Amino acid sequence: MKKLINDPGDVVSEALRGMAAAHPDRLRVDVENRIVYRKDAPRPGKVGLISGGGSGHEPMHGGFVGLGMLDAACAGEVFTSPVPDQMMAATKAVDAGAGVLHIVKNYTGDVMNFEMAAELAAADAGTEVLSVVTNDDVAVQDSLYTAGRRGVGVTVLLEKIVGAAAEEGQPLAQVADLARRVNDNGRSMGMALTSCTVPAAGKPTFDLADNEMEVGIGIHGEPGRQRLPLAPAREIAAMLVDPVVSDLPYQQGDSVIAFVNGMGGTPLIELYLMYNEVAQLLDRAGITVARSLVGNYITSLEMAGCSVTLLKVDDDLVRLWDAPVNTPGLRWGA
Amino acid sequence: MKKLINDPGDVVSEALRGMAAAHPDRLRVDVENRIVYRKDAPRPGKVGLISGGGSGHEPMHGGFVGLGMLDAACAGEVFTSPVPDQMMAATKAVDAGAGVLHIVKNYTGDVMNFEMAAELAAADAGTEVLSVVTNDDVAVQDSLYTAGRRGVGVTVLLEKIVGAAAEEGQPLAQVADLARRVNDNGRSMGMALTSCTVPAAGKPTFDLADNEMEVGIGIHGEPGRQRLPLAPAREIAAMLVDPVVSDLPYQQGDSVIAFVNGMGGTPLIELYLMYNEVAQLLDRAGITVARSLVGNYITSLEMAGCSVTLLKVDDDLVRLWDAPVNTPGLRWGA
Amino acid sequence: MGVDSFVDWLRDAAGVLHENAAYLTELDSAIGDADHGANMDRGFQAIVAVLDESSFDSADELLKKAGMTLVSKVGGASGPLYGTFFLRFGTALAGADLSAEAIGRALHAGVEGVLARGKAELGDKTMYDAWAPALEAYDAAVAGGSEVGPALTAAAEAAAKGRDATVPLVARKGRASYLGERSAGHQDPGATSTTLILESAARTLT
Amino acid sequence: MGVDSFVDWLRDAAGVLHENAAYLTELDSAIGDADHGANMDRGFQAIVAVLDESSFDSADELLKKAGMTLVSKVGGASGPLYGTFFLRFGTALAGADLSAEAIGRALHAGVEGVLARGKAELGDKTMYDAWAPALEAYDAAVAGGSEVGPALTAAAEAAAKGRDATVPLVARKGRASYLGERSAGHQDPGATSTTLILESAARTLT
Ligand SMILES: Nc1ncnc2c1ncn2[C@@H]1O[C@H](COP(=O)(O)OP(=O)(O)O)[C@@H](O)[C@H]1O
Ligand SMILES: Nc1ncnc2c1ncn2[C@@H]1O[C@H](COP(=O)(O)OP(=O)(O)O)[C@@H](O)[C@H]1O
Ligand SMILES: [Mg+2]
Ligand SMILES: [Mg+2]
Ligand SMILES: [Mg+2]
Ligand SMILES: [Mg+2]
Repeated sequence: MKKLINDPGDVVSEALRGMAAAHPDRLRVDVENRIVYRKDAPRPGKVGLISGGGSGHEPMHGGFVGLGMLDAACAGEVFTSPVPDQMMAATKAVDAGAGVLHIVKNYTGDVMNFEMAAELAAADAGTEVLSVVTNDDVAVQDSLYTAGRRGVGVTVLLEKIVGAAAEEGQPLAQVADLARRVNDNGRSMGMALTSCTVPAAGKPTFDLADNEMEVGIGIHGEPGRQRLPLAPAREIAAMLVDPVVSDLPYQQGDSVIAFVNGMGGTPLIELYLMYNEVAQLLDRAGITVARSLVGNYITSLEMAGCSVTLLKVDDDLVRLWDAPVNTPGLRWGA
Repeated sequence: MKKLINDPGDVVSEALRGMAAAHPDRLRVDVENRIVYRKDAPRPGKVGLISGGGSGHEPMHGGFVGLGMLDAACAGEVFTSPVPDQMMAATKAVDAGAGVLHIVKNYTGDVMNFEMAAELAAADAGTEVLSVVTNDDVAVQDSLYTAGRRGVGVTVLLEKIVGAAAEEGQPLAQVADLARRVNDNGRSMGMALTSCTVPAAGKPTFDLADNEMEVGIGIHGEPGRQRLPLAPAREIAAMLVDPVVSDLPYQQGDSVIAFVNGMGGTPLIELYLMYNEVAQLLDRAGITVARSLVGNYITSLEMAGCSVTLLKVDDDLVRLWDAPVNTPGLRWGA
Repeated sequence: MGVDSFVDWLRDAAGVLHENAAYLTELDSAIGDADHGANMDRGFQAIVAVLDESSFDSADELLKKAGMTLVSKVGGASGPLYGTFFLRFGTALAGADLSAEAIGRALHAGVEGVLARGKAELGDKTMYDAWAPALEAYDAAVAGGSEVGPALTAAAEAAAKGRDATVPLVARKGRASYLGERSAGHQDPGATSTTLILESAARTLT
Repeated sequence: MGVDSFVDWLRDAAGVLHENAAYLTELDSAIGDADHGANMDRGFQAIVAVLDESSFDSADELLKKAGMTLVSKVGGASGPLYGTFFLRFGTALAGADLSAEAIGRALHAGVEGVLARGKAELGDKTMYDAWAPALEAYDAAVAGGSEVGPALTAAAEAAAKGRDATVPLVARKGRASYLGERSAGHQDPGATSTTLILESAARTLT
């Protein structure tokens, strides 16, 4: 296992210490409880936004804490959802009387832990907590025969857009509605060229031959839906864009935020190359790219690969997307 | 070779097309000549800042084009410096009468090509061109027996700081002096856990066993000064920080910008973990971190590894560092 | 059998899960995210730390504390599921004697907690595929007059069969369900850890 | 010998460099950045494209154009170095006959261009370590009465020896110098391409 780490058991807390040291101006990090707070949280009158999940997806979620995005993020072990205690502590800390929204990616563990936290928080302090679950991954059939679709790339876009709404003082119910609207209008699909290695496991989660790739992967190093022969970027782009477009479906004349995300081990030059392919496919389908995002935002440790996320937007969503944000992972207008 | 590419010969131009598509608001890309321009260049009265180099280091340099940083960046083939024609074209295009500064990393090829371009540009259009060469890599002895130290991480910090000075209207000579001052006060050292693969070569530049690392590498997939057994992050941090600190030397009471850079294939969680180690070492040495930067900024394709750069700063440099910047790769205050 | 037997169980289970951590993670690599071994190990080591520091007057207090510890320390799917199991198992034992029948009722309460949280059905390729036959075997053994020890041995044997029977199944719950047909041919990690915990119970709760 | 011979040379060299691109890149992987083969191939293919489109009245025009093409298309260290070589080689041939002596003077002018740009010294483990003995051998052959062809053959043989002699050297110029002592034991890519180009000249400039 080749990683810049010390003891595999210390990866998460040491990385959090590094975040704290690197961003003292914007973040306050409770290393013991593994919670990253916006430095000036709680913000009077503002709905508190909390997310969290396993570590290994950096910058998500801790890197999205700050003005115009999250108030707190709970970090679990690598690929393991955080525990209710963290979510409760974060919920209490960011509640300024306007209630708290939990942004949860749809994984059994995340959902169950956040559910327990919401139950406990409601019983305990009387904090009003709403939850929204993201489930945008079209690689998974949403049916009785699965745990439902995974929450992937849309989570990033949602945290930004909903963060802007909370920042401008929208009330909890409205913020939660917006979050659901964003989730409903977003779809994603990912692929991997290589596996990642969970530090505590010490070896790659799966083996891929030099001429193979996994299509329909999630963000936890889990194998995908299909193992296919390696293909040129142009074909890979189609394998990701086509199922996304036809699922919602996105139609001619639609406006979208187009997001090409790296899984952690793929360099930016390849992501821009992929974006070139994606933009051409959307152009041919008559779909307008209102805004774009290209980079490593929701990763799977050092996995090589990428995902494509589309979010159908109207003027209101674009306005919220463009609103100032100041987090370690996303920043503009501030 | 596992990459998200089509034909290896098209990687650079297709990635540039992707950049153009992703950042139409800020960039204008001459794909034919492989030049990334700030959309509103030339800026009347402003010194034009140009850099360039081989591709494969993204976001450097094209990702650093925009308000408060570069006016243009010339992209060469992967790891191959661009050619004088590109630099001349860029020089002419960004010259608004205040002259142009070439920011060149110290590699034989880069230096020779930029030299030819400066000669030709001066002869041709009468544009006043000054050059500054970055050479901050302490892994290389600066002596008659080498091509001199390589330009690495300091280049990023320099482009930001000098970009701010140019943006506020400082004249060419002063901007060039500032650039030399930044270079003189910066030092870097890098290491790799894995090799990268040049697309046209199709296989890794060097082989490393599972229990080995290269220390003292550059950013072109070249092997380093030493091959050593894999070590914990704590020891690696010391191997990078100690030679950097003792070279300038940085002393107790000094204020620095501390920059932990990923080589492209190392995920952010590890970079933050490394930053934690680096911050502790600096703290113990009595060196104050005025500002920090953690992420993939000057990369070597998909190489796993990192580099540490320190830049000694005074209030003036910190002010210029904090000034607004709006590029795809670095953005704040705008 | 008193509170000490349950302490023994938890310590023994912690040891077994620690030894099998790499194995459980390997199973989870094939159809999940390669953390089940680390998760179980972290949780049960935390229980051991609690046992080292505190003493418990009653089995129900002990087991509730174990459940809360799992909920607080594990995360993922297994944390709330095993946490809820031990919480409800302990709660059901409050004020009860530790007869085979009472323990059977508590096991049922625990597994109902697993179902309430996870909503799994038989054949979904989850830990429930080990719990369900284990409960049945336990009940049958007690109905046939067995004491706790032999009943738990029967339960553990049935759990092992249930665990083995997860191999050909296509997962319909949890992370493995994302794999669709590709999940067939692999043994469920959670059913494996459940079996280890029940085998440990059979060794210690006598 | 006229302009056609030089066209033949450039085409032949382009073919040889194309065939050896992977080899040159492999040499550059060991002590450089794995692009020398791609660089030379790209540059000479660009020359071939020029030759396919234009015709040239004189060798000097042809060679200057070749030099400019390399400067414009290659980049890296080898672009300016080989570009300057051909530019100065062509310039020196302007108005000259194509005698062995004139070609010798032009070769010297070209290599002086390489030195002016790269400031290499003998033994620095660069292409100059092939050029220098090649010039010497060429001069000696011409002094001994050889025609262009045999003199170039002698030059190519000397270049090959110079190339081989780079193996044990510690690099002091270019990218390989970063490796310090680790650069010893590897053949210099640029000295290798220089030798290929001179061997091609010996085959075609007769
Ligand atoms: N809905 C569910 N009901 C019961 N058990 C489940 C459910 N979802 C997952 N499991 C069990 O959890 C195990 C995985 O646990 P673990 O790897 O620790 O968590 P995660 O899947 O969050 O990484 C699976 O092998 C399965 O037995
Ligand atoms: N200063 C120099 N003088 C002469 N030749 C040099 C010099 N620096 C490098 N070279 C030659 O250039 C070759 C490398 O060329 P190439 O790989 O194309 O460029 P780069 O080093 O920029 O990647 C070396 O093998 C060496 O022969
Ligand atoms: Mg997990
Ligand atoms: Mg090169
Ligand atoms: Mg798991
Ligand atoms: Mg090279």
